[in-house]
Amino acid sequence: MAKIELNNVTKTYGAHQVIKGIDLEIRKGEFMVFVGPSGCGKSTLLRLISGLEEISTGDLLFDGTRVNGLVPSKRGIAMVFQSYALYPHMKVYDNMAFGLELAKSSKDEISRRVREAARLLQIDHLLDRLPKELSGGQRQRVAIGRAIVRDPKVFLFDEPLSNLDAALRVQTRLEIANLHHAMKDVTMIYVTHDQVEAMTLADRIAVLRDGRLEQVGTPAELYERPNSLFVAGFIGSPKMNFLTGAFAAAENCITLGIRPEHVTVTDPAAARWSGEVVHAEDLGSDNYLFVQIGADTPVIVRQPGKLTIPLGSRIGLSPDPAHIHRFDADGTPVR
Amino acid sequence: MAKIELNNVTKTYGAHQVIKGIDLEIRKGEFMVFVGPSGCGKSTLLRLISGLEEISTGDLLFDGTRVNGLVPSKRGIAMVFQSYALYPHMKVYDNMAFGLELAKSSKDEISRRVREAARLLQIDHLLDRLPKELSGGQRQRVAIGRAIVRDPKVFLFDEPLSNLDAALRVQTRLEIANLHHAMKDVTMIYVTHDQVEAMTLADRIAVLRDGRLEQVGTPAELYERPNSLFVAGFIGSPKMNFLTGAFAAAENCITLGIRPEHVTVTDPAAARWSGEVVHAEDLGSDNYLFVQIGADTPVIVRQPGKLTIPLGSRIGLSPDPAHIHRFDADGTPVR
Amino acid sequence: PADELFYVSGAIGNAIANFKTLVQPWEQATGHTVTIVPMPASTSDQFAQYRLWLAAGTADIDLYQTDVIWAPQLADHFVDMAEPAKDLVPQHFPSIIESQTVGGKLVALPIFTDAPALYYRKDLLEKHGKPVPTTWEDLTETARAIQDAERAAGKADFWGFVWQGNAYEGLTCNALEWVKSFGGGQIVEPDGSISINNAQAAAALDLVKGWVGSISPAGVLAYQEEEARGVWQTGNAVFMRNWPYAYGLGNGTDSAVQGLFDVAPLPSGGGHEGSAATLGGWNIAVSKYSTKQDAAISLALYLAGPEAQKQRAISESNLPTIVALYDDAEIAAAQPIIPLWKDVFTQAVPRPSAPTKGKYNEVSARFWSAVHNTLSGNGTAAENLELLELELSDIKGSSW
Amino acid sequence: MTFLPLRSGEPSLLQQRQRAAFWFLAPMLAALICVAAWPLLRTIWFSFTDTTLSDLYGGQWIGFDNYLSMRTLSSGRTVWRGTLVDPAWWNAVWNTLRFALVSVTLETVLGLIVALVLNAEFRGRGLVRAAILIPWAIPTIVSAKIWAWMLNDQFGIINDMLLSLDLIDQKIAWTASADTAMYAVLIVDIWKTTPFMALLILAGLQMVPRDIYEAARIDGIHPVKVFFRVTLPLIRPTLMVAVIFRMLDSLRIFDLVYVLTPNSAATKTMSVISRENMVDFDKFAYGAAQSTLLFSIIAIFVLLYIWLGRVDLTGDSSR
Amino acid sequence: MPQPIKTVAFYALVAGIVLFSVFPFYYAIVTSFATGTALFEANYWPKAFDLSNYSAVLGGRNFGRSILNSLFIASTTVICALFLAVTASYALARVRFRGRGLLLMTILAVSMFPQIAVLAGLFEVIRFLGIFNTPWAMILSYTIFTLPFTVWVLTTFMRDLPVEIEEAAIVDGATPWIIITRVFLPLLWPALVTTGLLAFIGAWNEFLFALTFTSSETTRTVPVAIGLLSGASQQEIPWGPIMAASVIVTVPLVILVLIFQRKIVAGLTAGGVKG
Ligand SMILES: Nc1ncnc2c1ncn2[C@@H]1O[C@H](COP(=O)(O)OP(=O)(O)OP(=O)(O)O)[C@@H](O)[C@H]1O
Ligand SMILES: Nc1ncnc2c1ncn2[C@@H]1O[C@H](COP(=O)(O)OP(=O)(O)OP(=O)(O)O)[C@@H](O)[C@H]1O
Ligand SMILES: [Mg+2]
Ligand SMILES: [Mg+2]
Repeated sequence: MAKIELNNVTKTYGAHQVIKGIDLEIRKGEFMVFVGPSGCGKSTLLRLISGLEEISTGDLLFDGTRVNGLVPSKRGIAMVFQSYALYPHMKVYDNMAFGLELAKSSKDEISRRVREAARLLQIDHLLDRLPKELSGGQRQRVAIGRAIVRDPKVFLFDEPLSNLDAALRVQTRLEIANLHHAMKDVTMIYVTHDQVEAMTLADRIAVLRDGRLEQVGTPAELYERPNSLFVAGFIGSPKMNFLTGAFAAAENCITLGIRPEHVTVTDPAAARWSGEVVHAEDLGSDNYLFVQIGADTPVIVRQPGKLTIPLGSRIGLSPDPAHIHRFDADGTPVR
Repeated sequence: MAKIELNNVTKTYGAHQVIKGIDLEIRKGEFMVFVGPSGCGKSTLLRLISGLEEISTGDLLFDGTRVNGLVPSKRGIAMVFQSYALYPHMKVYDNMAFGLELAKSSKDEISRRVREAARLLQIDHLLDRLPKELSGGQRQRVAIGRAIVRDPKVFLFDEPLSNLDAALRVQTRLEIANLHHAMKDVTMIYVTHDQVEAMTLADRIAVLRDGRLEQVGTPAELYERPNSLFVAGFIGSPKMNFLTGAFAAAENCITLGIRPEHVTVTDPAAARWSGEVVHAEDLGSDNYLFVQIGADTPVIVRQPGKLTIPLGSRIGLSPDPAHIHRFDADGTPVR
Repeated sequence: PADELFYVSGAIGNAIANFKTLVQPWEQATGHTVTIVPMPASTSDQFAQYRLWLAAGTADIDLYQTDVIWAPQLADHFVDMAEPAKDLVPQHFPSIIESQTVGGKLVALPIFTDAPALYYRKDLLEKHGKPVPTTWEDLTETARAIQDAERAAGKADFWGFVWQGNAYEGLTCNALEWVKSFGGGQIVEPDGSISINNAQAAAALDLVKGWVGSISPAGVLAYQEEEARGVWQTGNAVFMRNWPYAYGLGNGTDSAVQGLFDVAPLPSGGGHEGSAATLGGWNIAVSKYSTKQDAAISLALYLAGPEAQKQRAISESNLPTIVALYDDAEIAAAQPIIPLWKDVFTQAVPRPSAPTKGKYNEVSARFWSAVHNTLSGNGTAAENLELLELELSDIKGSSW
Repeated sequence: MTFLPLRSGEPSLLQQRQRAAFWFLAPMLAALICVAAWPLLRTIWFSFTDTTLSDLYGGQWIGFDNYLSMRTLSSGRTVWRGTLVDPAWWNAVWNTLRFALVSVTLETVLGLIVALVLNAEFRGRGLVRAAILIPWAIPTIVSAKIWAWMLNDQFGIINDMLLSLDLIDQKIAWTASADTAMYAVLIVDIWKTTPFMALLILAGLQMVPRDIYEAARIDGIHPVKVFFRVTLPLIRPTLMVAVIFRMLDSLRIFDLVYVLTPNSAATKTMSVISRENMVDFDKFAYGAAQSTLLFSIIAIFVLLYIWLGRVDLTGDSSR
Repeated sequence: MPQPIKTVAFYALVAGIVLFSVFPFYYAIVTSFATGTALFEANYWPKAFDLSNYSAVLGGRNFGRSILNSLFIASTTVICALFLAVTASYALARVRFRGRGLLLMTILAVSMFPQIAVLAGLFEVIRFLGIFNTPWAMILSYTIFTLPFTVWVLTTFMRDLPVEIEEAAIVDGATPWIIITRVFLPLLWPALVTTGLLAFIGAWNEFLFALTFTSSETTRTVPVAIGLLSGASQQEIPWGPIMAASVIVTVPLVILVLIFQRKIVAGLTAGGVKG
């Protein structure tokens, strides 16, 4: 169960409107990811859905029933907090088992589920520690563990993986994906700032900007057909290159966007643009070349494999015409 | 100034040895990144260098002088804490200004530096807020800001960007890199779990594993010539593929490693390995194909561009022979 | 040289305010000045305080106003007044002087005195045709009869007799009156012998025990003066045993018994002739540690003398200790109750503080405990008195 | 206390902090030694002498006689003397312990309830907080007298209320009867000191991190369970300290009994009897011995409590 | 339970608590307006607003002076106690050294003697220091009961503050003194206000020391001044004036509570650290 609808929801802190009217439908069993710049209201929105904050105006519906006033525990949700919110006086085991005890699960059942989750998150050797004896990543895993043992109808995750190392992150991400696949009915709402997480986990992504919804769609939609300059710039890492002025005018638009992976390095003579390599970043698997072609900022080009082009050399750049994004003065795409 | 040497440093919590003898020299002006799995002791090591924890045994030298007992404030350091550690009762401005005030800087000077840092981190509109009125990412930026206004000889960063969104992350990363370039003498020690940060920022990376140093070297060294199976698996995202059994035996080793970007998709007939595509992840810029070729886990292959291969199809995989890593039974590379 | 004296005294009524006027003639005559250090009215607070100051040999205070029972206990710290006051002493009630004399040493000079009386409702006695009782047995009868009649008439909270039954010094006073007026002695006789364990004393207590819950509320065992007055002054009792202060207050305009009562000496009982009224009152003593003893002695003599006592009687209704003042016309005019009390005084009995010396408080505590136990039903009077005798001889040891 | 030995050169962080700690503790210790050490030691010394208040400096050392001494009479009978065989003392000990146990228990429970109420957000909370503190703010002497008046059997308002509510059919002599005297003292003490408990606990409640309550709300944990499993453990240190100080106070209870039921054997406590001996009965040394015993009894109770309640004195296990 | 019933039950509880706490005080107020025989009647409402008791108290000798004395003594006591206790509790709560438990017990032991038992010795000390009959006698002697209490309470609260915040301050170059004053104090408001209020009231209401260590009317404190109220005779208890005086001395405390209780707020440490 659990289709979630938000109708013109707003939230105001004091004089400060943080959520500025959001309409969104999250389908039953969907994996919805919220992304957006820091401070745009992702956590707040999550807290509104959880019932921890009261909605200032607008309606929140779970399966068609208005739940604005319903207490969190009656909404059938589990939540991972950005600040972890672990019980400081309880051992890791008890932190995870606490919510289950209520549900009158048997001791064995509780122990089984806690240990399973702990194994999954590689914290089984920490079950006897207090939160303050844990590293940052370990605390975060305890917080995740606490949510997943409870097996609810709606999962709310607020940046659950931000303190984990790459390997663990991939692994936990896969576990969350598996969880989602295994429990088809469970709706998941997930806040992240990690592109990979967003792209790989989401059924749909909602991009927030300053308390408003900017675009909602599948990862591919957002990536390929961003609805605005903002979304284009926000989705994808490294960021899409934006060119204005003459570069854009040549394509009949105000801003021209091209992703780093859609630019190929060619011979300066044959290329549409050319410039000097001013900076390079070597990620091992890829290289990012920063090429100054006369625009405001260098164009970033992704170059697979080893860096072969020395800094300072002049190179030519050819954008892939199929992947050029064109935007109006007001940031809307020209199609 | 500030060359930092650690000689056989250990740290024990109760009966529990967390840092198990580390020898490391961090050069003056160097950008050193600590990576390692969650709980391996990165934060602890950073805290030992800062002087917040006492070293159990071993020596810590700053510029050749033993500083084991020196108080943190005399070490000329600034630190960003993994848990932010903001002063909850102080406005953002005061949080950032506190260290300067203690150092008796002039009011104007303080205001100038705080505002500059705030602008840099895009928190200038938040200077009047209390930490509890900030989003997670905003808090993190305040914590960073507090460190950088102080302009010390050694910067210690503990996962400073983990709660930031992609755009801000890239930007702050660049700012930190710039800071590093601008202040050639400032030594920076940076803990992260983000591959990109580690690879792009570091002069050298130190890989920790369970309280021990696994390998220290430049990003390229670690990426290309990992000293152990562990490092090979840890550096790079997605992770290097490891194959054992017959696959490895063919290369005269116990474990064969090949990174996802060094495998190309070919016709099954002509390929060295072949298998079924069991899962795919579309990141927009790339695709990760998970191909089951009969090993314990699927082989991950990075495919630039749009996904063109449907799930379930059989494909051939050709590893780039130049990039095959071979390891012994004990995890050491065979060269 | 002009000395500045410090005189410590419990703050009662306007005494402190009037003190300036009171000592003015003396100040003018001698050129000395005196500053009063007021103390809380609670006598036990005062006593503790004075003890500590005196034990520490404080020179800050020159004169102490002392309760009638303290003299023997603090005797060591005070100057002997026998010689300086040899002219003044004969004018006082001898019993009061005696109470302040310890081993031949006159510890303090009396400045005013106090004694309880029986308050009765004229109107009710008249209404029910009863005389003022002169024996405790009569009182019991009369109280019961009137109480029953009044309750039947609808005053459910009406009681026969209220007194002070709380376990405190006041109970020692009450009980001493019963015992003494029953011919049971005065606990410890002036020669130091312990006399309390006798049949008359037991008979007295047995009679009183019969009052509790019948003619006196059960709560009387927690009453001090004010509680008793409360019941009385709201018109809810026929008889009350109390000190003179209740007279003026009972005649206040808002009092339910205004003009309806009178006082008489306390009754006697057990066939014994002669009633008893426990002697209260205050005295002035000069500290041995005072550096201005001459001036202090002079002040003490003045305050204990007729002039000051008369003024006190007039302005504060304090009962004089000088016999002649009871016949003083000015006093009688200003404070009509003072002559009323003259009768009471002829029956006054001192508490055994002089013979028991420093152990008086303990003796008194044992006594009131024994009485309180008896009245609240813990053991019979005879048992408790026998036990008390044992305890007292323990305390006494070889001598007081 | 021992600080780690200082090594040569610059002091380390720990050493610097220990040095600071020393200077922070020094003034407090100096103040305490100044006001407390001499009086305490002096009283203990007095308890081994035959000092009286009339002659503070002339006491002779008599060893343990004030506590216990044995004398053989000429008849051959041995008698024991001293506080330790004084039935009045043991009666007082028993009264005090009973009183302390009941009052501290009830005050803790009531204090918790009141603190929880005050911790909730509602309009007029400030006023209610001030109102709650009124009983504590009235001087004990005065409040004891107010209650004595209210508990008066004849014109007391309590009996009046109970009568008009038909809860009793006869006026109760609260403070007079040995059966109810202890209740009377308890009622007043609870009324008076519950605010102390409540306020301290309230401060403890306010220091509990808020976000974990959110986690508990999400988990749907019943408020009662949250209270016992989350709130209570987190305020335990505060509660323990509050209880220790209440225990200390209730074991030394004096004013209230002194004013309300000064000489009733049913309520006479250790402090009252010790004062009685020191001041009223001129057995200063004997009273000092009783004070010293009282001190030891309190010390034993506090130690027991700290041990049984596993009060974390050093805080090492919580950091 | 449905929400409205819960709300009603809650407010009923609040009302019950307030009633129980305030009724005796209310009764004191009622009594303070009564005189004469009216005192001996159980009245639920004031019969008349007769202010004569108040004028008797306030017009009496030095009552105002006593209030000022008490204010001075209680505030100074609290300030000194808080100052000593805050620094000491920092040392006890946050610095590791051996013997902390023992030290805490020793501090506690100071409060274990009955007041009367230390009176004689303390009197000697006071006279030795030459502060008899000055406010300092009270201020000094009150540390006997305020200091152990404040030290203990503040120590427990100080322990609960997040370590990370202190560490951040250390890195920022803060000395322990700065950490206490600039970082911890603001976070300890609930504890400070609470202990401060409790200690203030304790000092404000203390009777025995105040009585013993003063010997002139101008140095006396409020409880002694109330003790000095008396009827026209030894036996009469001046109920009306005592009640009026109690009301007068309780009101400043209530105002004090109203002012300071705002500082007893939750969530002071919120937002500082995560975990
Ligand atoms: N106070 C403590 N008491 C006991 N163990 C501790 C304490 N602090 C940390 N540890 C343990 O020491 C190990 C190293 O912790 P540390 O915080 O250095 O890890 P980390 O590498 O920073 O991990 P992360 O990436 O998750 O932050 C962890 O296993 C942790 O549980
Ligand atoms: N209690 C509060 N009072 C006032 N403003 C607040 C409060 N909590 C949050 N805000 C503001 O609301 C905005 C949205 O906050 P929110 O925590 O939802 O951001 P977010 O999208 O989760 O950011 P991040 O990615 O950094 O966690 C921010 O600008 C924040 O400063
Ligand atoms: Mg957030
Ligand atoms: Mg860490």
